[in-house]
Amino acid sequence: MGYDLSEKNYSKDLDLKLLSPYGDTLNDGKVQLSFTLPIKNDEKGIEAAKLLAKKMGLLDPLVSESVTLDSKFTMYIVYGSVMHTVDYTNIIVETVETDVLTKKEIEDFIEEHFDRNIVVVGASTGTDAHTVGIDAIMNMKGFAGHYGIERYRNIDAYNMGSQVENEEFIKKALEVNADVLLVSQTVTQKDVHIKNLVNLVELLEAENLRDKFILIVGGPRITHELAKELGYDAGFGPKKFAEDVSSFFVQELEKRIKGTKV
Amino acid sequence: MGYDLSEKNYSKDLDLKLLSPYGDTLNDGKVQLSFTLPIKNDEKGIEAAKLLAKKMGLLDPLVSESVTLDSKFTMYIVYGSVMHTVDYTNIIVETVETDVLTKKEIEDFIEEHFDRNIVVVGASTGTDAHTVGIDAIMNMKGFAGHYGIERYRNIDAYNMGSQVENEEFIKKALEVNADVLLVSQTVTQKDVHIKNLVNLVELLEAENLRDKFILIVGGPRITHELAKELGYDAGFGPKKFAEDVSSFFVQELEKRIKGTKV
Amino acid sequence: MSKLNLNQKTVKEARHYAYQIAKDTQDFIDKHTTVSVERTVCRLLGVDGVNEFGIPYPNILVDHILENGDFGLGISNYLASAIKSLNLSIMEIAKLVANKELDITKYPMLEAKEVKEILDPFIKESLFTMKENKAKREDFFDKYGEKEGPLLYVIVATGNIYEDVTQAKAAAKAGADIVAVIRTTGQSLLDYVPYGATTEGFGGTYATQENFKIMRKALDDVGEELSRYIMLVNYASGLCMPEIAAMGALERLDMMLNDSLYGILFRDINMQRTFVDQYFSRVINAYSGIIINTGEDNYLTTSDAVTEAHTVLASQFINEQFAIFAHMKEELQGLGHAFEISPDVENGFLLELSQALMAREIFPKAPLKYMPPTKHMTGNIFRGYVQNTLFNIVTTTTNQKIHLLGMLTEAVHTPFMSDRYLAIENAKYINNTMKDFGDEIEFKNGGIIKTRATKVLDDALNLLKEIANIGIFNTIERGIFAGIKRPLEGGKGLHGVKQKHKLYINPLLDQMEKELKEVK
Amino acid sequence: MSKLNLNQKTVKEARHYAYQIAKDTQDFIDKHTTVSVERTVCRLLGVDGVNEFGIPYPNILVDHILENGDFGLGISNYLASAIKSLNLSIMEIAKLVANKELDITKYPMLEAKEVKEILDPFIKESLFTMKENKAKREDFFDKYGEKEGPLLYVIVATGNIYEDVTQAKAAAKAGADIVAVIRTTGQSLLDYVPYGATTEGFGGTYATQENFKIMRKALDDVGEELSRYIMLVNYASGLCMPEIAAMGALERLDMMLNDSLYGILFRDINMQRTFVDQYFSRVINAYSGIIINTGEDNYLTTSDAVTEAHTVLASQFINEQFAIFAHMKEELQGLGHAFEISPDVENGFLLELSQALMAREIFPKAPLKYMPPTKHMTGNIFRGYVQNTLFNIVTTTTNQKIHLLGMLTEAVHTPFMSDRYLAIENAKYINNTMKDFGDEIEFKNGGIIKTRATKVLDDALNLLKEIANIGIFNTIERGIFAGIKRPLEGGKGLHGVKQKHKLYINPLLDQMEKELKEVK
Ligand code: B12
Ligand code: B12
Ligand SMILES: Cc1ncc(COP(=O)(O)O)c(C=O)c1O
Ligand SMILES: Cc1ncc(COP(=O)(O)O)c(C=O)c1O
Repeated sequence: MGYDLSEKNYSKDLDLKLLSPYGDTLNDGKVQLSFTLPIKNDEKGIEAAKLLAKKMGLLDPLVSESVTLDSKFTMYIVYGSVMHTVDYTNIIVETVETDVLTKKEIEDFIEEHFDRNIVVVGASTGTDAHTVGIDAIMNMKGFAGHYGIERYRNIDAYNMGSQVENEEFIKKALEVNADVLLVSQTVTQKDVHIKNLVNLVELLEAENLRDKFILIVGGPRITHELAKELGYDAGFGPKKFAEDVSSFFVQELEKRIKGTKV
Repeated sequence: MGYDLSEKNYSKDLDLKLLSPYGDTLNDGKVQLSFTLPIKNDEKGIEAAKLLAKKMGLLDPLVSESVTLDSKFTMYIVYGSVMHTVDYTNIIVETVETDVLTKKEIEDFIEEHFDRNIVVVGASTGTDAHTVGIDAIMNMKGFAGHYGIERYRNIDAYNMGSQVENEEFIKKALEVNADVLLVSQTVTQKDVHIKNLVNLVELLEAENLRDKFILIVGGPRITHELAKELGYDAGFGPKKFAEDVSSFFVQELEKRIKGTKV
Repeated sequence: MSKLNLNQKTVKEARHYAYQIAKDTQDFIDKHTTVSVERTVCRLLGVDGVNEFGIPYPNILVDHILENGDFGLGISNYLASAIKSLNLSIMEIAKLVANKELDITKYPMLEAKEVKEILDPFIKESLFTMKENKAKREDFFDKYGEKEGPLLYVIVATGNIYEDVTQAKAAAKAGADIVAVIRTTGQSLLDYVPYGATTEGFGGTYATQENFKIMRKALDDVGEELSRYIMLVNYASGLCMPEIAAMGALERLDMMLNDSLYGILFRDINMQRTFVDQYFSRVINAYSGIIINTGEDNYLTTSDAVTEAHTVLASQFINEQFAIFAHMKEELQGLGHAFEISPDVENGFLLELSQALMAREIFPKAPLKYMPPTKHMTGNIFRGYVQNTLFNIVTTTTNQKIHLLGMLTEAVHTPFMSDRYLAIENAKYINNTMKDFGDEIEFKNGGIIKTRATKVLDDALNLLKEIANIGIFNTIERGIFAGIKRPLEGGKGLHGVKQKHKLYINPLLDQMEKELKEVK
Repeated sequence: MSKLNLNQKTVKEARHYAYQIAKDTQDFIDKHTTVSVERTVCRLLGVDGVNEFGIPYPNILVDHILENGDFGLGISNYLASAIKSLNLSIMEIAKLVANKELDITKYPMLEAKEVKEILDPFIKESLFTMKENKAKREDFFDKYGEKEGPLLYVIVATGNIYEDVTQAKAAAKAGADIVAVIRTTGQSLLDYVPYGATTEGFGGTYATQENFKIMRKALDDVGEELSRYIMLVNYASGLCMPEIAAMGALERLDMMLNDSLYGILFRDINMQRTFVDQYFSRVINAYSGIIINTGEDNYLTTSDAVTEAHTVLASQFINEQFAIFAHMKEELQGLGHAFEISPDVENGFLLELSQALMAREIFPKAPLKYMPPTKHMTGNIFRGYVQNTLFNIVTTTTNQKIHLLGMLTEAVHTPFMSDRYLAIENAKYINNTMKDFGDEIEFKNGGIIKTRATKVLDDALNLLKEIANIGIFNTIERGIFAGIKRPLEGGKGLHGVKQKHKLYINPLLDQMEKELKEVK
C-alpha cells in the first residue's frame, strides 16, 4: 500500500538542489490542493480527483473532503506528498538591487546629488480605475504608515489619478519636465495591463522619449522581472511603499547623471 | 506572455475523456494549491514556488500570497490552470452494490428471510481508542439522526468498545455465535490500521474461521476498495450509517445462506 | 428598541439637511433632460433592437433629434407627431430614421395633451408589463414565502451569460437568495446599451436585455425547483442608467445598483448627467417595485474606513432623500455600507458592529445592502475567509437585509464556483449558529460601541450641514466624498445633458409620477 | 460583576457535594500507594537512567520490592536502610539490584524518623531543584512581563523531538505562548517512562526527561530572542502520571495535562490506580508551580455537547476539589472545557458562549483551559477554519486563559507547520479585532444565554448530588461520564496498587505536603 512515509526512507536533510515542500518533516513533500470537477459527488468522482492529483505528482493523495456544489459539480480538498523537487540553487530572479533608504536618507541623497527637486508624475493608466495603489505611493498621507512621495521635501509629485490615457500621461510628463514616471496597473484580466503597458513604451519610443524618463510600473500583480521584460526600468509589487520606489529612482537617476554628465 | 486563457482556445465543451478542473468556465483547469518550502520569503522563493507549481502541471501559476512562517520557512498560496486531464469514462471503482434500505425495511427483510435474530459483534480494535465511529453505527441512540444497530428489532448487537485485541474480538465472536463482525479503525498514522486489519484476517484464516463471518471494516479513511484489498467483505467510510452497513450484511447473509442451503 | 441610544434629534436634523441638499439638486434635475433619459422614453414606447451596424435604435432616434431638432423639447413630442403624421409604428419610424429616409424633426410640434393621447397606448403597454412583473414577483413571494433574516447575495462574473447561468443555478441551490450579474468593466462608460446574448466580457458580463431575459428564466426555473424566489440584480448605473432601469423593469429584475453619486466619483461621469439620470431611473425602479442598491460602500475602498465612516452615513441620508423625491418607498431603498476597517485595527470589529447597527437603527425599514471586506482582502485566502466570517457575524447580529457575500479570493480573481459555494456555506453557518445573538446582547453605556455610533452620527451631521451650505456640486468639486474631486463641467457624458425647453414634455414620466403619488 | 446572574447558592452547593466526593476518594487514596508513586520517589531521590536492556532503574527497584519485599511499606524505608547499611550511593544500590547482586529487602526496617534523616539530603536536593525552577519561571515572567488575555497554546507532534523543536520555534515566533509536545499514542499505557532523546513516534513524541530538556532549552532560547517566556507542556497522565510530573518539575515544564478521571475513562486505566497517582502528581505540580490541565473537554468528543455539558461542569467541580486536597492553588488549576457543539445546532454559538462564560464565572481565578472544536471538524478545511474562528471569538469574549488553538486540518493529520501558523494568525486576529468585546456586551434577561447557563449549572448540581450519594467509584462503573463504564477492578494497572502498611512511610511526600501547608 505504501501509505507510510517512514518506510519511504526519503532523506531528512535539506538539499537545496532537491527542494521539496515541508509539512512537518523535511522533504515530506506535503501539499494541499483544492479544485472542482464537473462531475457528481460519488466514489467515482473521488477516484477521478485522486487520479488528477497523481498526475500532478502526488503520491498517495488523500481526498479529505468532497463537497457537492451542484448535482454535477464537486469540489475536492486533497492532501498528499508531491514527488517533484526544485533546484533552488539554480534560480536567478531579477530584483531591484539598489539599497532601500529611509525618507530622510532619500531627501538627503537628493540634496547631496542634485541641485534641484526631482519631478515625478504618476497615474493609474488605460481603463484602470483603481487609484488606491498609486495613491499609496504618492499621497501626502501615504499608506500603512509610509508617507507618500508628495511629502518628500525635494520631490515634486503630480498624481493624475485613474483612467489616464497614455497620450495624456506623456503630455503631462513633458509639460512638467518629469524625471520619473510611475504607472499603476491593477486590472490584469485578459492581460489588459500588458497591452496597456506595452503601448506606453511604444508611444514613448515612437517619439524618442523613452530615455528621457525613468519608467516604473507597480501594482498587485507586477514583478520587477515582468517590468523589465516589458521595457520598464523597474517594477514594484504588493507591500512596496514610497521608500522602495524612491530609493530606486534617486539612485538610478544619480547613476544616469553621472553617466551622461561626467 | 500567455496569461490570457481566452487566447488559449481551449475547448469549452465537456469531454469526460479529458476531464479537467472547473473554476468558472469549462476546462479552464483552475486549481488552488498551498504548501510550505524551507526557504526564506523573497522573490527567489516565489520563483521556487512557481517552478514547483509548473512541475505539477500548472500553466502560469500565480503566487497569490507568500507567508513567512519562520526565517527559513515560507508558505505559498498558488492559483493556476493545470494542464493534466483525467479519463473519467475509464474509471472503475468497486463500491458496495446492495440497495440501501430503511431500518424498517431491514427489519422486515430479516423477518422474511431468517427465522432468528442476526448477531453482530463490533469493536474498535488494536490500539485504537476511538469509539465514536463504532458507537455511531451500533449504539441505541445512533448518530446524526440515524439509529444504531442495537435498536434494530431483530439484531443482537455486541459493542466491545475500544482497544480490543484481535484475539479477544474473535473469542467474543465465537462465544456469541456472530454472523457479522464490525471493525472500526480511526488512527491511520504509519499505516497502523493496515497492519492491524491484516492481522485480524490472518488470525481468522489461521483458524479457518474467515468464512464463518461477514467481515466489515469502517472508519474515516476506509474505502470499500481498500477493505476488499485487505480481504474484508466490505468497507464503509465517512457519512455512512447503520442503515448502510446493515443493508449490506443482511442481503449478503441472505445470499450466502441461499448459496449454501439451496 | 434602540440599542445604541442614538440621539433622535441629531438624526432628524441630519435628515433635514439631506432634504435641503436633495431639494436644491432636484430643482436642477427638474430643469434638465439627458440623452439617456430620452432613449429610455424610446425604449418604453417600444423601440428596441439595433441596426446593421449594431447601433441601438433608441440611440439613433435620440442622436437624430440632437442633430436636427431641439433636444430641450424631449423626444416624445417628435415621436407623437411623426406617428400622427405618418401612421406608422414606432419601430417603422425608427428604422426609417436609421436609414436616413426620415427626419422626424420636420413634423409640427403638438399640444402636450395630444402628445399624451397619441403615446398613451404605448405607455400603457410598458407600464402594464412593469406592473405585471411587480405583481408576478409579489405572487412568487406569496407562494414561496419571504425569508427571515439576511438575504444571501452573490455575484456571477464569467463574461459569458451561459456560464453565468451555470454558476447562478449552483449558487441558488447552495442557498443564495440573490444573484447579481456583474457587468463587464467598460460598460458603464458606453453611451449605449449593447444588444443580444453575449459570451465575452472583462471581469463581468454585458448588461443586455437578452442577457437579463436568459438569467431571469434560469433563476425562475431553479427557483421553482427549490420553492424559493431567486432575485436578480444588475446595474442601473453609468451612462445608460435609466435605460437599464427600464430594461430591468421589463425583464423583472428585482434589484438595481443605482446611486446618485457613484458614477460621478468612481467612473468620472459628469455630475449633472448623473443627477438627472438617477432621478428618472429611480422613478422607474420605484414604479416597478425594484429595490435599489446604493454605492456608499465604495467610499471606504478608497478612503480610510475608520476616519471616513461618517461620509458613508451622510451619503446614505442624501441617497434617501433623492429616493424620496423619486417617490420610492423605504422598503425599496437598499442603502449601501461596508465592512472595510483594516483587520489590524484594535477593536475594529466593535467599530464595524457599531456602524452597522447604527445604519440599521437610522434606516429601520430600508433593506440595507451590506458589503463585505474587499480592500483589506489579500492573497491569503485563509485569512480572508476569517475576515468574511466576521463580516457575516456583524450582518447577522445587526440584521442587515441584503447580505453581499465576501469571497475568499477577492484579491485574486472574480469568483470561482467553489469560492461562491464556500461564501454561502460560511454565511449559512453563521446565520444559523448565531441566529438570535443580536437579540440577546446589549451594549455597555459609554462603551466603545455606543460612543462610536454617536461620533459617526455627529460627524455626519456636521458634514451634511456643510454640504447643505455649499451645495452638492461644490461638495463634489472639493473632493469631500472618497477624497475624489470632480469638476462640474468635467467627466464623461456632459454633452448629453440639456436644459428643458419650457414646452418639454415626457408623458411617460408624468404618468409614472402620477401613479406613484396616488399610491402614497 | 456576573453577567449570567448565576445562582451563587447553587454554585456553593455544587462545590459542597464535590468536596464530599473528593473527600471520600481522598480517604481511599490516603490508604494506598502504587508502583508509579514509589518509582517517583526513587526518581526524586536521584535514581535515573536505564540498564542495558533499557529498563529504567526506578522500575527495577520497585519491581524488586514488589517481588521480594512488602510493597505496602513503601520504598523509602528499604532504600534508607540499604543506604545506611551499605554506605553506597542510591545509584550504586540501584545498579546492584539491577544486576541481582543486591537484595535491599533484606535490611532491617528503620524508624520513620531515621528514614527521614537518611533520605533528607536527597529529598532536599530534588526539592531545591524544583523550587529553583519555580523561581526561574517567576523571574522570567518578571523580566518579560505577563501577557494579558488568552495565552495561545499549540501542539507539536512530529514524533521526532528535533523536528518538534523546529516547529515549536516557528510557532513561538508566530505568536504562540505555550507549546505542548503531544505524546506518542501508546505511551500512556506503558508502565515505565522511556529514556533519552527520541526521533520516532506515532502521532506524537515520547515523553522522556531528555526530550523535556531539549525542548526546554529550545524554548528558552527562542524566548530570549523574542523577550517572552514560552511555556512548555507535557502529560502527567497515564500509568506513569506522578513520574512524569516529577520529570517535568525537574526540567521546568510549566503545565501538565493531569486529570483525576481521564485515564480511567479514555485509556481504561484502573480507577484505584488513577486516583492514587493523580494525588501524588498534583502535590508535585503544586509544589513546583506547574499548572495542571484537566481533561473534561474529552467528554464532549464522545458524548453530545448539548445534552452532556453539565457532566463537564460536574467534573470540573470534582477536579477542583481533588486539586485542593493536593494543596494546589486556584491559579494552578487549568480546568478543561471545550467548544464541541455541532455547527448545525441553531444558536449553537450562544450555547457555547454561555457555557464558556459560566465556567469563567464559577472558577474566577483558575486559568481555564479551553479546547477548540475537534469532533465536528471535517476534511473541509475552509469550514473548519470558520469553526476555529468562532471558538476564538468565544475564547476572547469570555476571557479564557489557556487558549488551545484549533487546527483547520484537525480531521486530516497532526498539524503541519503552516496549519499551526494559520491557527495562530486566526487567534491573534480575533484577539485584536475583538479585544474589548466581552467587556462591552451584556446579556438579555431570560434570554438563551442566561437560561442555558442556569440550566447547565442546575443539572451539574443534580449530578453531583447523585455522585456524592453513590460515590465516585460507583459513578464510573455506571458510565455517567462520557457514557463510558469502567469496573472498579478492571482496566490497566490495578496490579500496581497496594494498600499501605500502617508503617508505610514517604518522607518526600510528607515534606512537600508540609511545605505546601505552610505556604497556605
Ligand atoms: C478598491 C477596489 C476597487 C474600487 C477602486 C476604488 C479606487 N478609488 O481605487 C472600485 C470599487 C471602483 C473597483 C472597481 C473595479 N474592480 Co476592483 N478592486 C478593488 C480592491 C477591493 C482593492 C484594491 C486596492 O485598493 N488595494 C489596496 C492597494 C493599496 O493595494 P495595491 O493596489 O496592490 O497597491 C500596492 C502595491 O501594488 C503597490 N503599487 C500599486 N501601484 C503602484 C504603482 C507604483 C509606481 C509603485 C511603485 C507601486 C504600486 O503599492 C501599493 C502599496 O503597497 C481589489 C481586491 C483586492 N483586495 O485586492 C479589487 C480588484 C482589483 N478589482 C477587480 C475588478 C475586476 C474590478 C472591476 C473590473 C469590477 C467590475 N467588473 O466592475 C472594476 C474595475 C473598474 C476599472 N475599469 O478599473 C479585480 C481585478 C481582477 C484582476 N486581477 O484583473 C479585483 C482583484 C477584485 C476581484 N477579485 O474581482 N475596484
Ligand atoms: C474524538 C477524537 C478523539 C477522542 C476519542 C474519544 C472516543 N471515545 O472515541 C480522544 C481524545 C480520546 C482521541 C485520542 C487520540 N486521537 Co483522536 N480524534 C478524535 C476526533 C476529534 C474525532 C473522531 C470522531 O469521533 N469522529 C466522529 C465519528 C462519528 O466519525 P468516524 O469515526 O469517522 O465514524 C463515521 C464513519 O467513519 C463510519 N465508521 C466508523 N467506524 C466504523 C465501523 C464500521 C463497521 C462502519 C460500518 C462504519 C464506521 O461511521 C461513522 C458515522 O458516519 C478526530 C478528528 C476528527 N475531527 O476527525 C481525532 C483523530 C482521529 N485523532 C487522532 C489522533 C492522532 C489521536 C491520538 C493518537 C492523539 C494522541 N497522540 O494522543 C489519540 C489516539 C489514542 C488511540 N490509541 O487511539 C488523529 C488521527 C490521525 C490519523 N489519521 O491517524 C485525528 C484525525 C486528529 C488529528 N488531526 O491528529 N481522539
Ligand atoms: C452604484 C454602483 N454602480 C455600479 C457599480 C459597478 O461598477 P460599473 O459602473 O463599472 O459597472 C457599483 C460597484 O460597486 C456600484 O456600487
Ligand atoms: C488529561 C489528559 N491526559 C492525557 C491526554 C492525552 O492522551 P494520552 O494519554 O494518550 O497521551 C489527554 C488528551 O487530551 C488529556 O486530556
